[in-house]
Amino acid sequence: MAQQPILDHLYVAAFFLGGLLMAVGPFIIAHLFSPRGTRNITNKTQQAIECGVEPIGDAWIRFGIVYYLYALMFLAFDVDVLFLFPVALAYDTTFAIRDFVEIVIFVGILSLAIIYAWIKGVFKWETKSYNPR
Amino acid sequence: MLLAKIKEALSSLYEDIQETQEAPAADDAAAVEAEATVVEAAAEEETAAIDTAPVAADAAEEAQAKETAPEQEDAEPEEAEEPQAPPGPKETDYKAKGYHLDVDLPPEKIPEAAEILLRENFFIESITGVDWIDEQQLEAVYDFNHFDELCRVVIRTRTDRDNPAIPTISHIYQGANWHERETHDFFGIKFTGHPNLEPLLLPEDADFHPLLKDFKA
Amino acid sequence: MGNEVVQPPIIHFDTLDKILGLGRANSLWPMTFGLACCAIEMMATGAARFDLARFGAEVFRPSPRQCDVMIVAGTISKKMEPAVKTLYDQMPEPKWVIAMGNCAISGGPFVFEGQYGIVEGADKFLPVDVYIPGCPPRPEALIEGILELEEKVTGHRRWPRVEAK
Amino acid sequence: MNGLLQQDVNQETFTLNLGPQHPATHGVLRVKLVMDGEYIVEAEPVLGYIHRMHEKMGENRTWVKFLPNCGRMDYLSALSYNHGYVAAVERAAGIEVPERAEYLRVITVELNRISSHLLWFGAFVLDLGGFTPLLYAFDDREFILDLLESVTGSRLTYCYFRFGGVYNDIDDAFIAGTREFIKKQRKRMPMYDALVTKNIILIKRLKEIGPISKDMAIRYGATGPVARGSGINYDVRKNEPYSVYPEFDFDVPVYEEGDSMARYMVRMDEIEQSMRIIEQALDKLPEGDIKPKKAVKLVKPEKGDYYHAVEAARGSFGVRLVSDGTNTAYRLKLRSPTYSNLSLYGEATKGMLLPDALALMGSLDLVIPEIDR
Repeated sequence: MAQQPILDHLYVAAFFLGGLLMAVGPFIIAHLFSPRGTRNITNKTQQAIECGVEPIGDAWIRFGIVYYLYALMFLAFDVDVLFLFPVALAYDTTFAIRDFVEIVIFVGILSLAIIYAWIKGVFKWETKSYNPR
Repeated sequence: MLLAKIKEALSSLYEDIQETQEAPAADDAAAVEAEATVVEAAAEEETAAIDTAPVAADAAEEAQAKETAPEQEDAEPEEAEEPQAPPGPKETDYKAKGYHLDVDLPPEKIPEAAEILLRENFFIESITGVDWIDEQQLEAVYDFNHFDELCRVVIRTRTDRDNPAIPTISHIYQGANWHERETHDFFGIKFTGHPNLEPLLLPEDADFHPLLKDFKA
Repeated sequence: MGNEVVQPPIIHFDTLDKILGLGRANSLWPMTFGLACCAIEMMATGAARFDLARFGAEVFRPSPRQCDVMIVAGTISKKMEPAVKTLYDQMPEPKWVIAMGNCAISGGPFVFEGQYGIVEGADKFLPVDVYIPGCPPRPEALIEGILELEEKVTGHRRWPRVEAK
Repeated sequence: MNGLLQQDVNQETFTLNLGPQHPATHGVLRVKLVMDGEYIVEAEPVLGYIHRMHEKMGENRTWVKFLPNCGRMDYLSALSYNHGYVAAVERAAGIEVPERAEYLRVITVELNRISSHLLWFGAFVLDLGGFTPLLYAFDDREFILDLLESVTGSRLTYCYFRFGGVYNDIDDAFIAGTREFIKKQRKRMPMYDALVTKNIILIKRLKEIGPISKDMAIRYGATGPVARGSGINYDVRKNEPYSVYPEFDFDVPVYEEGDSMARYMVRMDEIEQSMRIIEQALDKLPEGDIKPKKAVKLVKPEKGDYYHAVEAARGSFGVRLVSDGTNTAYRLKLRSPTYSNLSLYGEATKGMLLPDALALMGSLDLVIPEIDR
């Protein structure tokens, strides 16, 4: 029975390798089989795509905090769902009520962030009025 | 009737032109105020229009009274010898021409005419450039029409071909902004006071004016 | 100009090229690049009745990075020419060009002495693979053009050719 | 936070090109957008990417040779442009048009208007994200294209009118096909109404979006469904009657709100009105020839300038021709409706969200070669 831990480790390593292969595989195949380089006339191949014309100005600028908050909220709930998977697996039938209450508290605290943002008006997108400079 | 109201409103622009008709043409006497120079330019331009080859639409040989002349007579007016009647807005026969009022103004009067028309809620239909190469003149034709009652007013103005300049009306009718840029593209008429008179339909660096009669590709 | 030979892939041999060619020919992704009247006929071809999806070419990608075929459908004006060149550059290899309509072939009805505004034909600056005449060409003509391109990619024609009886 | 959203522009703005090759512009229109995050500070349409010199060609082609050009300006409602040009030259040269030819012109123009509105409907809902209505609308449109192809010979760029009449007569198959189309379309419109017009997503995307006031329409010269969506009762067929339109009774849908939803509703109601006109025209179709007795060989209008406006699908299309008595035009000006409708885009989208600006652009129903001419 000494091999049992090694066998388990092998399982984990196999899964990890499979995942890695799935992720990196297409890039390797594409690199091997696709023609290298592309025909171009005014060698603008590397230029950022902006509907066929020269992009004006730079994209790295300071922008409104609102968009950052959107990203934060998504991240919060994304991680939240990540935790719900193991809880759902380990959902014990005898202590069902306890587990349920745990999940509700966990999700409740996180949704407080949403309520806070809602009150602050992050979700309201009205037309702004710009007086001509 | 809207036509009569607008005709009388536009004829008010001609008051100052009429004084110069009676007063001897002010030659180089120092003009007292800017109005006089405007008047002088208008008078010159009027006389130029009359004795040149008769252009049918705005040959003004009758008095300002309602022009009921049948169409042919309108086409080749005989050289009227009697004293020149003050040019004013002329009503044209809509069935034959497609517009109701034909107003021939000097370039400086265009913004005022546009203000009068905007007060009467006329909307701007289009601005057309015409290159009269044999008279060395560029003509700009402004079309105005009314939403509620059909009354198409055509305002013409002429500038000489060398440095054509007409004051802009894009601050009154913002729609004219593009029309003027396009007329500048095709004919080179500089609309003084226009916010950005770059080429609209032609490539950004275009310096040719394709619709001039002497344009070579 | 755009016809310098592109380096072949690291691994390439004959049967592999045939298999890849078959795959590429039957999944040509055109770029949404409608200029004028031919664009409406291109949309009609993509719609339900003439159904370009039967030949695998109904996915019209807006971004040049994800498309294989640039269907030049309409008149190329001198102001639009640099944009067309940029879009052609940004398309990854293997890429093809279909000149759809008389304007893209030779300037079409807008060529007259003293014309100052259009480029007379896409092949003045693009390596064109298939020409589809017509003003605008009927949707069936565009489908025939796609089949012509498939024959050029795979080397043989899978669909029957239309014979005039 | 509330103050943050309404503050003036203090963080950097960036310039975005809604460029010549963009699915939402339905052609090669470029809009230079100065953006403050998701909001538009300033939008400036750049034209000229498909300028095809129609007016220059008007000056070096005879009156008859310019006819094919009319079908290539606005290829969605090309017959209205044929009608505008031909009627202008007829007014200038004083050519009479037989009664039956006028009826044929009205029938084909109204069919063309329905096909143009159907394509606009499909493309507009495609802009807002719905793909299926485009396939339905194109399917209906193919029905009309077959009918018009049997009479005019082409699907899109028609050249059907001649000076003094039309060049081909309609047969019973066309009349039966048209009636059958109208019956089928009348069953189809309630489905569009239920599935798309009453769809909460579409209403949320279009209500109060892109308001165009009556005063803005006057200052920019917007006509057609864009003006009728802002409460302006202006339809060239009613205000400036031409051809045989006075003999039909149809009403002009006008909505007061002036937002994208109003413009959408105006066009959807106009499809029904056009069908009414076609039915009345088919019932009252007179017999007689479709071309003047003495064929119009040489067109030589009198010296002077003439103007004629028609109601195209997008607004009042006007032709101003200055003729110097020869058989080619001295100057031919084509007043394009979408050119004026689009000129208010800069002022209408100030401070708007980008997706709303695209909904507004779709509701203006643009055909770019008609703007650039």
